[in-house]
Amino acid sequence: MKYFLQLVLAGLTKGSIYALIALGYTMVYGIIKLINFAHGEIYMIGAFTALIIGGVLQITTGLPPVTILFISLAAAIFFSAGYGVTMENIAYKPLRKAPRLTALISAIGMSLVLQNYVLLAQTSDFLPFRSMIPNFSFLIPGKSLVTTTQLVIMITTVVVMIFLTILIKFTRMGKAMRATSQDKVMAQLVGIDINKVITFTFAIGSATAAIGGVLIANHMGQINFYIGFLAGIKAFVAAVLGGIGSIPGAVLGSFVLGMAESFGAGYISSAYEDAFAFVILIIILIIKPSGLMGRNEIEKV
Amino acid sequence: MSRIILEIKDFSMVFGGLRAVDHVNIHINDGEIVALIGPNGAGKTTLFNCVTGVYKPSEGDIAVSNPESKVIRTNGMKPNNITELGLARTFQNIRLFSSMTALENVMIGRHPKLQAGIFGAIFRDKSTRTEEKQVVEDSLVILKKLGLKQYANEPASSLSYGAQRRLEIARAMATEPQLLLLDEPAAGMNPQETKELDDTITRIRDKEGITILLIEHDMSLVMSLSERIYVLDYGKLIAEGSPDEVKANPAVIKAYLGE
Amino acid sequence: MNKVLKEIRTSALSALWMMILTFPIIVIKVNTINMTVNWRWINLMWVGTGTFILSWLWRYLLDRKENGSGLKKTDTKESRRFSLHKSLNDKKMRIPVLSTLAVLVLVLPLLVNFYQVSIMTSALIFVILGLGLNIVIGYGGLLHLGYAAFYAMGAYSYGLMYLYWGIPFWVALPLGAVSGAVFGLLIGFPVLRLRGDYLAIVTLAFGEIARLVLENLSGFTKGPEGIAQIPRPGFITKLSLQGATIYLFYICIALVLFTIFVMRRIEDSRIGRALEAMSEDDIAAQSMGIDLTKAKLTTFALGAIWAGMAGVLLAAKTTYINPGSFTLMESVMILVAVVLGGTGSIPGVILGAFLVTLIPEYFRALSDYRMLMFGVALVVMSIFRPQGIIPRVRKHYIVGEDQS
Amino acid sequence: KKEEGAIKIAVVGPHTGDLASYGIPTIKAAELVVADWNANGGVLGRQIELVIEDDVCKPEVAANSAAKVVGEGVVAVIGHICSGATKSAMGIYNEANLPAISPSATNPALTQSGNYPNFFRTIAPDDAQAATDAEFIDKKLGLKTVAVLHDKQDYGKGFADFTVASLEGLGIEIVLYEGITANAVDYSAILTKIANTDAEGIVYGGYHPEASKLVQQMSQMGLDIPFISDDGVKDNTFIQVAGEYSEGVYASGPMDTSSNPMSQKATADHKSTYGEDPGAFFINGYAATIALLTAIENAGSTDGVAIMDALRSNYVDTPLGNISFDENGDAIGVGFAVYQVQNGVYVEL
Amino acid sequence: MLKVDNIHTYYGNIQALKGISLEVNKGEIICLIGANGAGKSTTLMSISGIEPPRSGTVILEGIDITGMPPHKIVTMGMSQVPEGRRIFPQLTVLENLDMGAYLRTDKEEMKRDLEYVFELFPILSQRRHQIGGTLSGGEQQMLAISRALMAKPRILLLDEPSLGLAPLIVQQIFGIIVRINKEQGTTIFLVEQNANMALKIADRGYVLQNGIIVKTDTSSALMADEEVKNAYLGV
Ligand SMILES: Nc1ncnc2c1ncn2[C@@H]1O[C@H](COP(=O)(O)OP(=O)(O)OP(=O)(O)O)[C@@H](O)[C@H]1O
Ligand SMILES: Nc1ncnc2c1ncn2[C@@H]1O[C@H](COP(=O)(O)OP(=O)(O)OP(=O)(O)O)[C@@H](O)[C@H]1O
Ligand SMILES: [Mg+2]
Ligand SMILES: [Mg+2]
Repeated sequence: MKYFLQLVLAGLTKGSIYALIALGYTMVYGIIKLINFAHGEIYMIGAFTALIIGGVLQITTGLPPVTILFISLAAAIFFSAGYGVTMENIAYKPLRKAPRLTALISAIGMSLVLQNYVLLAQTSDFLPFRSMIPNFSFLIPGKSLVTTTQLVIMITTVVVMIFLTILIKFTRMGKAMRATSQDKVMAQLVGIDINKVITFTFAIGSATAAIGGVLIANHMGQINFYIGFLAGIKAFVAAVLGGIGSIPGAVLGSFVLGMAESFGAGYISSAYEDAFAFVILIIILIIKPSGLMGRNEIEKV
Repeated sequence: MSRIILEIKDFSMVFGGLRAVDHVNIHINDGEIVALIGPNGAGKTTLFNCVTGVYKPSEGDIAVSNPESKVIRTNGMKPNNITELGLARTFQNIRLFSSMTALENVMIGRHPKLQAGIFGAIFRDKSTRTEEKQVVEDSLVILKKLGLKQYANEPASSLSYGAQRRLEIARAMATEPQLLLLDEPAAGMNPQETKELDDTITRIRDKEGITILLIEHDMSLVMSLSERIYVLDYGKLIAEGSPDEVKANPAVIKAYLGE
Repeated sequence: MNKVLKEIRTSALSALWMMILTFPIIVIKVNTINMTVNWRWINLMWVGTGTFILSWLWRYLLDRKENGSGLKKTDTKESRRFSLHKSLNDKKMRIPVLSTLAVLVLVLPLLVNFYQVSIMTSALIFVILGLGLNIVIGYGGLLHLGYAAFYAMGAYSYGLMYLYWGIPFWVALPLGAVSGAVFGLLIGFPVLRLRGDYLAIVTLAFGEIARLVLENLSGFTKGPEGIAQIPRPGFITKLSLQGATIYLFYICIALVLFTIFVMRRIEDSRIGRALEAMSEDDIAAQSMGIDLTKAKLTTFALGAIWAGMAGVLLAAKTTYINPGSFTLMESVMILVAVVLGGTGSIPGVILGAFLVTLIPEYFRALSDYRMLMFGVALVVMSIFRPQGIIPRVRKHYIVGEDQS
Repeated sequence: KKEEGAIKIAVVGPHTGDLASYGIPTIKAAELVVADWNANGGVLGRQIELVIEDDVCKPEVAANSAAKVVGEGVVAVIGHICSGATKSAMGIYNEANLPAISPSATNPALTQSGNYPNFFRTIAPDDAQAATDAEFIDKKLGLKTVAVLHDKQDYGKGFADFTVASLEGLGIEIVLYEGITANAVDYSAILTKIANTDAEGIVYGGYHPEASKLVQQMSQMGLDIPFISDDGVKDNTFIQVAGEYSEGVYASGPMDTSSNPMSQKATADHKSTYGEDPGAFFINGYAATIALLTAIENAGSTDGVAIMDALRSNYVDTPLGNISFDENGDAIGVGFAVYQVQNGVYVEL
Repeated sequence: MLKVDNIHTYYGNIQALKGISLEVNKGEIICLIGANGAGKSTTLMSISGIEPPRSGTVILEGIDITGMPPHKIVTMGMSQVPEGRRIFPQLTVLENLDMGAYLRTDKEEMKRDLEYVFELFPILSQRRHQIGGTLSGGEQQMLAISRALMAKPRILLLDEPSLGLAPLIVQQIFGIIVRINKEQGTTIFLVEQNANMALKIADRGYVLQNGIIVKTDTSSALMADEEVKNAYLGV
């Protein structure tokens, strides 16, 4: 039983990590239906920015770690959002009317560009990412079950999910986002500035990725220029599994993935860890072809 | 007594809590032109969708008879198998293969009438070659019948709305149906174009012997074309009869025609 | 004049923005171990000037593309670019053009060095892959992100059959195609109900599962260690490396020609039309009597056959295979070849495959900047040629003279 | 043959993509050595020029890279980095009669199968290393049961498999043997699983990024058993990345290089030239370059066969010690020792 | 109120409008008729900025709106029922209507307007929680019209509002158009295939042929015109 619970916790940790990336992914994905291959790179850039800014502050100032954490998190959010918006402007905006697959190729190109940009400007090596999250003393007794960082990640995931859900469901901008995602022309005809909406979506999605980048880097203790690729793929998988464009779906999809991997590793073999996740994915999608929380794509004929 | 081509018995279609079609009985005789009318949301298109297998009917029976008068129950059959029984349709919201040319659209319609498989395609034996030649010729003939020949090599999406509607008819005819189901063929046409359509449909029935069931809101077309009319309202059949009978039916006037 | 000033302002603003944006990553390099910070201010200048110039150029080109100014120019370019395509359709030109091409291809290995032959062979294998995936994506309209798994099927068919039974290349080639097709059908069945990106993700999953199985079943597949010393095809006797490479080049040429031949036939057949109808509107296609189940399975099986053959060729060319060659990135690159060249267009896909394999090779001179520039190339080509470099041209049927 | 101009030497390995961090340090090593030699008059009186090619660690690309450098007229190759890529490239080098010295390809078949006569390496094969580790586990640590993990990649799995064989030979029980996913974000599930066995230690075959995540999470989970790994982990980057968590980790690696003055010089040079600490296989790459240049000098010609003979018949001082190469191409004198991280440095035990 | 001056609009290399000029005065109902493919829908799209003309100008209440982004034009009080309805398919009927009122902030007024459109189309009220995409063709058309009304425009562009509607509803629709024109002073620019009905309620009309305006006159004059009769009225 304890073992089972431990695996559940391991699955939750992994799930929240995936969710933190998938949330931003599904925002962008929902609105322009673009398989944004470069989302993982935005996440990586967030982590790098935090590492750099945090490092500079640590070296040149004597600020306490928590202050540094918040400053570098803010910097990561700002810069990631900046990269996201700029990338949209350069590589996706001219392709709004082009076939979807063309935009996908542009995204793949962008992903290569960003990866190699960081590789060249920084380093190919793994860099240590010193944990900046202080240990909560009340957690120390349960240390073997959950660490502070894990707890912070899980809480952040839930908070971000709630925030995004409220944003989409109840705000004016959210309304505009839903309209834009369904019919861009009509959205304009009811007075929505779709450029602003898309830019905003990229900014929010990228900011979320940055939060993910910083927290996950804290958890893993190291980053390099390539961490975004797999993260991006996992986010894509989670987002689709949850149902394209659905915020709670992305989180649920991530947890399913995390759990599948955790239980697969725990009860069968970790060599096939990813394979379990994919098998579960296939089974779920065969049963529910539009994802866990996706609305059935009703087609009126 | 002519053969009954399509028989719908006690048929209902339910979406969630909504009974879009409610215990309806309809039959179509060979060689008739029958219209199905009714207010918006009455369930006309839904009925078409069930008959052609796009939706699975919730209750009741749908049966199609083939030229040898063998009756086949089609509930739950796949659309392509129903097409093979000789039913073809057009769509209310035009669904052409938009990047293919007009001619190619009609050639797709010939699909069930052709044999060539993958090996035929690759090795292109004699029979495949003749078949291919034949498809192009046959398709051109059909395009010509609907006055679309000059658009043969144009992508379907670049045709005007009216031409697209006619192309849908041409494509459906290419399957050599015994029964053609037309969903609002005159929508988006001006009165002049509607008149031409009237002639075209009459010709299809008279010359090709294709039975026709159509949904239409343009009463001038419905009244001049059809021999029998069914009226649906809120999923229920409220009237049935000749155009004159229906025109005079107070229930129909109240629910649908107005004035 | 005013316009120029405005342009300068926009460029300056872009430059400023990029300088802010790239600042942490371009300028600062921290070493948290030695606690040192390295400020590389000079880089900022490069970003600034670079952006200033490029953003100007970028806007100019985008403007030209949007507003079609210089329309005539692109028109003539277009016609030149398609001249090969056109002359092939012209009966009189066909024979001389084709024979010149043939001679060129035949003597090529004798003119260039070994490296060129080697990368050309790689490119040709990629052409076969691209054309195969084109059936799935271009004709069937199914986004397939696990194509590398089919490729792996072929490669491992040869590798394993050689390893365990010593089966030679020429036997493995058709068997590779068959195992590809079988695998295609296996994947095809479960995904019949899925559409769009849901299908894409499931194919991705299958691709990854296949790779994981190859990695983990090490008793049988040799796992990550891979299978080495797979023989190159011999011609009567065992050939020297040079000879074998050139021989393989010719085999690839022959197979590419065969692929093109089959593709053209499929494209222009009842089956090809059915696949395309399915990709354009599956409901309408079904209403036209097309069996979607059959069409989808055909798509997967047909697509997989070529990947299987390409896999055998790959194993023969590199003589060594391991699961690392069949990653998601490989599937993605094949997809890039298809879309970049022109989805559904045979000459386009061929060109796309050449570009995707040859650009990184010829960018080797840029050393570190190689993949960066490749990424840039992808973005730029997508934007300026959104329909692909050689978009598909539809067949024009002769309608007949009588206009009655 | 033209005997003028610079002597070209290829450096091939992954320089972009996910494995770039294993290839780039070797470029830097070669650059440093060559700069040194060129400043001192080069070799055979000619300058040395490096031809650097990326193979992304993929066999199919490696074959093309190999063809390319052969076409460029290089006289020898430093590389490749990954065993798989090396295997596909060696055929081409054999044909062209070029020696290749890899700083990192450890697959035993490369030297032991006899299929790659032109292959040399400045790193010991997996089986030798595995034997060292197994013996250490048995004799020094006295463990009875261990869990074995690997990263499912060529190197890591090879090491793990040979270790398992050696351990079983020594009568140690393997309570768990599993692959883990490289680059994964979290390893708590597998570590939980290990915690639930009675494993007294963990043997890991793979590289330092995963190792540092593993040890970090082990410590967080309170899983306090010895962690024994391979040369991919015996790397200063590991200590830097894993920080405090690296304390106490065992890893096998070539014998005492840190006290070797050449090694110290190489590291110092790297720091002053590139402003950072060297990465993986830097010392091996450095040694390979020195060995190669010395062999050319000794051979007195750039002929492949002569160079190979020279490699086999002479000992040379490198940061790895005084080494030569045996018939198969394995380095003689590159023995293995087991190290432990103590106070932030690897200490030979 | 609206002045279109010599606009040329292209789809890629195909020219759809070849120099169209027309004027709509405040409070008028103007009707544009023409055969399939004449360019009626394109004209509307050019006015609202979705397919901006390559040359020529569009002036709305004295302001040059040529090349202005569509959403800005909407802000100026223009609303449109586009061809093909363009219902937001995944939103419910209520959400679609709400979207129509995107730019409005007067909550109370909006509530009243919502009641108003539900009164006009009771079926929509019954279907208020149904997903837009599953409505029947005619229901969608009603929704599209209602959505445009929810914006409370000062000028309303309608592209074939009667398409796919039952005869009873068609009569109603034209009644509604007249009503909002009279009651709220909304200027109406109407594209119709049902030319008989359209001309009956319009003040003036334009006839479009192959991207060129070939005729313009008062409605009654157009209805009496032989050519118009033959080509468009089907008599
Ligand atoms: N997939 C569906 N889910 C839920 N409700 C549906 C669905 N399809 C149709 N309906 C509802 O069923 C009713 C009948 O729709 P149908 O399309 O058959 O009407 P119709 O008679 O063709 O109307 P129109 O003349 O306007 O086209 C409508 O009220 C519609 O909202
Ligand atoms: N998206 C498009 N791409 C290319 N050509 C188009 C496009 N939309 C319209 N056209 C062409 O522009 C011309 C005018 O079309 P438009 O839709 O404005 O006609 P319309 O008068 O509204 O006709 P209908 O009565 O059929 O709606 C037609 O020739 C049409 O083929
Ligand atoms: Mg209908
Ligand atoms: Mg129109």
